[in-house]
Amino acid sequence: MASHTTDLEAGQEHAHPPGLAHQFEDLDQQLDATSFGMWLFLVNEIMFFGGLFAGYALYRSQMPAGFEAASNHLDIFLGGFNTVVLIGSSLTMALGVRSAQLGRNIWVRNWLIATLFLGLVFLGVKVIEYSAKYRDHLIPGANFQWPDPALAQGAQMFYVFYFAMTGMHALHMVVGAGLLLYFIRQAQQGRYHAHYFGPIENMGLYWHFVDIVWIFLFPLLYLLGLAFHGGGGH
Amino acid sequence: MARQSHAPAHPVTPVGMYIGVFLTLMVLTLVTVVAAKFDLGALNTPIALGIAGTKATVVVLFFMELRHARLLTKLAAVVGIAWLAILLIFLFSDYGSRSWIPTSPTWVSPLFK
Amino acid sequence: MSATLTSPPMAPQPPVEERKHYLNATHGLASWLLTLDHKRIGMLYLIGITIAFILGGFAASMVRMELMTPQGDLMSAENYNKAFTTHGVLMVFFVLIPAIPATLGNFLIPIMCGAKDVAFPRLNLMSWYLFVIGGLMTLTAVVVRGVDTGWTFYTPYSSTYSNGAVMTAALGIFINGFSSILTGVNFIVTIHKMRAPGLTWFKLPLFLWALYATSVIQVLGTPVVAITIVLIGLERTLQFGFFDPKLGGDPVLMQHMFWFYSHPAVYIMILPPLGVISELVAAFCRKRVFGYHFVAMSSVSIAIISFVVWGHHMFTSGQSVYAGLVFSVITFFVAVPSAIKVFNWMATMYKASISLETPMLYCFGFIGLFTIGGLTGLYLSSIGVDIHLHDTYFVVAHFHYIMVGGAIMGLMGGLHYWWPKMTGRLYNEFWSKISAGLIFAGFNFTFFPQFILGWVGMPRRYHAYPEELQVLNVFSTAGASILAIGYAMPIIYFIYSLGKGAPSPPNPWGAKGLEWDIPSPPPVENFDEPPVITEPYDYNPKAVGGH
Amino acid sequence: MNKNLPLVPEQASSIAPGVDALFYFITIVTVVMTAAIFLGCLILAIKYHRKREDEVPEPPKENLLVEVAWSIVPFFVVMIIFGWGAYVFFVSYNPPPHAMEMYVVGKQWMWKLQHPEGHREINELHVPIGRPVKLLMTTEDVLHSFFIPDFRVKKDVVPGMYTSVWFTPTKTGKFHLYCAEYCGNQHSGMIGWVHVMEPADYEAWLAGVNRGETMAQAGERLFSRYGCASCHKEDNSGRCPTLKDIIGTQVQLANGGRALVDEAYLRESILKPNAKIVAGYTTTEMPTFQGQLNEDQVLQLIAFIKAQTKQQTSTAAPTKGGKK
Repeated sequence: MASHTTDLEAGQEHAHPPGLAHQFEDLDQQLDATSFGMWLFLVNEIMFFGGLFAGYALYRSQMPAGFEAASNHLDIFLGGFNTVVLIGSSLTMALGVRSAQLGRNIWVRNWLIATLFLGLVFLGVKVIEYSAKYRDHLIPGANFQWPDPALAQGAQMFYVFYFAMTGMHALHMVVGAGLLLYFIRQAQQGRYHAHYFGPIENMGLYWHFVDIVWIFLFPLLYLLGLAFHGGGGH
Repeated sequence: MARQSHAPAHPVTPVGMYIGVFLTLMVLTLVTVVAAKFDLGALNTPIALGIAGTKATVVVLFFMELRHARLLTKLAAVVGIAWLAILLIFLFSDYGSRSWIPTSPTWVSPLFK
Repeated sequence: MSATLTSPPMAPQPPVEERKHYLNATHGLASWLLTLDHKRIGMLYLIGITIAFILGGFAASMVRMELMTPQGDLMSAENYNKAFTTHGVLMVFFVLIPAIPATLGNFLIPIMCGAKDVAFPRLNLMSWYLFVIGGLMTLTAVVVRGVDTGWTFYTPYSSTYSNGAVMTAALGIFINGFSSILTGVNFIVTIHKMRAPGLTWFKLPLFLWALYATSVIQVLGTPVVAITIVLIGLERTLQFGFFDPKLGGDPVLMQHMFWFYSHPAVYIMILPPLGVISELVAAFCRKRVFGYHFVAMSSVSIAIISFVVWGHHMFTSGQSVYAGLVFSVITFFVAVPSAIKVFNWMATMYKASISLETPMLYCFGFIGLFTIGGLTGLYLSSIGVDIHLHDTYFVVAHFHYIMVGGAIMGLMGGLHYWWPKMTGRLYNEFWSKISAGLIFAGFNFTFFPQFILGWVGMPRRYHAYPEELQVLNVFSTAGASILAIGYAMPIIYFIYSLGKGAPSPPNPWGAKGLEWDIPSPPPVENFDEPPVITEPYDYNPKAVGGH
Repeated sequence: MNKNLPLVPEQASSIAPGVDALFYFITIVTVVMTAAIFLGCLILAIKYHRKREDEVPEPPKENLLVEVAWSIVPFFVVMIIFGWGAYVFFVSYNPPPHAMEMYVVGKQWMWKLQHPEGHREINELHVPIGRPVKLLMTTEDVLHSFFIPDFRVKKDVVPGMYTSVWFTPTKTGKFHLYCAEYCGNQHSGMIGWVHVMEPADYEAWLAGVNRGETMAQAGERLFSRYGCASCHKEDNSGRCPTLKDIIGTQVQLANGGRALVDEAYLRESILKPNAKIVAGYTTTEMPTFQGQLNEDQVLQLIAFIKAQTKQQTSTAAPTKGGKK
């Protein structure tokens, strides 16, 4: 209580440590609040992707054969490669946050650049995959083609979700890449220190969340029909 | 005190642990691909989701440092998953029971004659 | 602290013209449009919401005028459909949902927490801009080309068949949704992390409990409708068949996803006014709310239950029989926390010192209309009766009793209560009482006949209707004109009070709460001196030992 | 009832009195509670009106017993309403056996109705008094909702799906038929009349209008036009399962599950042949008819298949009765 009073009396003239916003009493409270806010935002994101997962689960339960057949047309190597890339980027991101906690701005910058690079590799692979789908007439809609008419509807629905889910995921990656650019610049300017690293930590939370979404997308989209690969259907 | 000031001032995680986490995730990725190649019938999807859930938990606990977070933050994470479960459970409670045709009650009120 | 208690509450206080407060600290349009002060942002929201309310009200009056005659003669069916869609979209997404949280909530949460501002002031301003951008997009859509889907955007009509500007309107609602989500995040963090030392959870005003519960719904529910809007957009633009059976989808899934948000959204609208009413009851009874803990917990339990009742909007949709039963029974559970609130308010009035100033009139109006709205909900949650009443005017009447009779009455009550605090000016007591009476009478006149219309079977969203239903419709339209006058009056006397109103003392009502301990209007960072934390609604400080 | 100011809907079907009984019960609860709260507020506001400006009442003491009481009492009241509502719903859910089957296709903005004998109507439905009528409904475009207020029946009509309502008219006369789910521009024009007639009048009406071919005959024509019979042979010797005597039976599926053969199953099997495959058969043999048949035609095929079951069994085909 006493320290609180002192802070208020000091008011605007209180010597603010660098990075402290006026509405907070101290950096600890700020870190605590921003981190909790980020987690709440991620809870919102869970529900955002959750709507897609619910739709996917429903249609897959109704058209399992079409989903499996369509899934087998995805390139597991590229999907797996991207999984490794993205988890790798989570590692570099975590190391970046660690550097921020230690106040090593140069290393923050370096790790974030590595993260950005891996993120761009991921998006590049996505472009390759999307263009292959376009070439193979697997974009849902009027031009969608599937050899087996009996499975065409399920296969088309699979690709509807493939594009919606990976597209929404890729959009989050693009936003994340933009944020990374900003934070790379901030780190370059030496903004962070051992008591002020909240923004980098929150960037990390966002990036890891996007990684987690992919961790679920990979088996749900790429692996689901693998066991029946080449088995001639059923 | 409402404002228990000090934020989770957890120790900085050693690099080795992060690398260990990364390797664990790589192994789990490999396991999930291999497991998917075997036709285990109805078990394929639960196994795939179980491994994905494990990976996600590892990421949340270690990369996102939830293990050092406040109880409140942990609660927020759990609530997020619980609400997704509500959506799924109630959604499937409809589709799963569509084919259940109710029996008529044995006693019919004279009002319905 | 004790000074305000011993001095007569209405005693005029010499205005100190020179005092710096949040309104005169800086000047110019830019100082408002770039402000990070939660109080100014609250006022900005108030302006935006009032404009949306006037436009939505105008659309409603078009609808009511068309329905004066059975034939669709005033306007074409197409324009009628656009009018009721405009009314629904503006009122639901741009008035009711942000109405209390974004205005009164923004203004009061930090003050009631004893904080200088919300946790994330920049995010707060961004939320307002998202609200404005979303609002302008939606407004453009409904004005320029029109949208004729109804506010529910049911597929496949919205995704495949409608010729209206569905995409623009939906994108506007999507953007506004993020305003709502970010506001929710901001408020939750503020209430958790920004409370002054000593201000524990059970010392919080009940208004904060209600807003906390509301914010939780905003964060957990809104993203689902956001993704639903994205999917409708993909279906409409790229023929991605999520919901249209012609493209392989399932329209009932869309209804599930829509109502997963939109039913809890009803509680986003009604929980904050329930909180306001708790404040009003305490202030005008000069008494701590009876059963404080139960009222607080009822807000939280309503928020949780609200997520598992959405299927009661789908009893006739082809949903499974047993799912319908489950949704029906859980819906009835909501009656319990709602009843707890009403009974506790009335118990508070027992042996109280009730002063019938304008906010208290709204408070009584709210209790009455909320009671009717809540009890008519029993018909609609009962699966056997709802089959007949679903999608009729009975439903329209029911939700207007909750949304207008509840949410807007609560907003009006709150505005009349906190207006002197927000602006530092007193409004005209006489006209405000007249207008409160007109709103109450006009409201019942408008919407009570609609219960009967629905019971005899008039479906909603009808441009023309059978002739025998005309008398009741004329009643309803006549009532709407009284309602319109009732709503026009506060806009006039509030604006008048800004210039000509008498300066308000810090505590014109003799109420208790942190906001009444500081000057009116509040200083920029709310508290010139550290706030003194007491028990909530501490009208008898000696009884708890004082300070 | 006053023709210009109707305050209650007519009770023109067998379930209407039962639904109304619950409606009036809830109305009593509502009126009693509303009156109590209004009066209570009024009395409190007068009795405890502030007498002196400095009056400060005693703070309330929380009372757990009171709180529990006014939580539990409303809870029991609403549970009675729930139970009663569920009862009303269950009693009125299953159509009686031997209900006349009619077919409804919604379309922007009209109701197309067809009698099994082949009579087609638009926005009009003629039915005899006292006989249960079951409607099998779908739509060609958007959602609609089939609503006859005086019968207390309503059901959404959903594209890609069959829904049904049934009613037994108990009064002769003209009754409103509405579309209750918003369906676009002329939503309020998607209305019509249900004419309930004395049985003799109904027979006369049937005889007086051109009936055309029956639903089943039309279905049979489609059946041969699309060559269905070359695989679906009556004696089950074809490459596909026989369609004789299958309505109401449970079939073993290739994926191990079981399915009840009803209208929805037949529709799915015509439009999405591989969705549920009968054990012992393979998937791709049958082409999909999605996009080739309109909803009317699918209904005609189903009527034909249903007729093949009825021929064989002298007792009427089991409708959706009894939970299996």
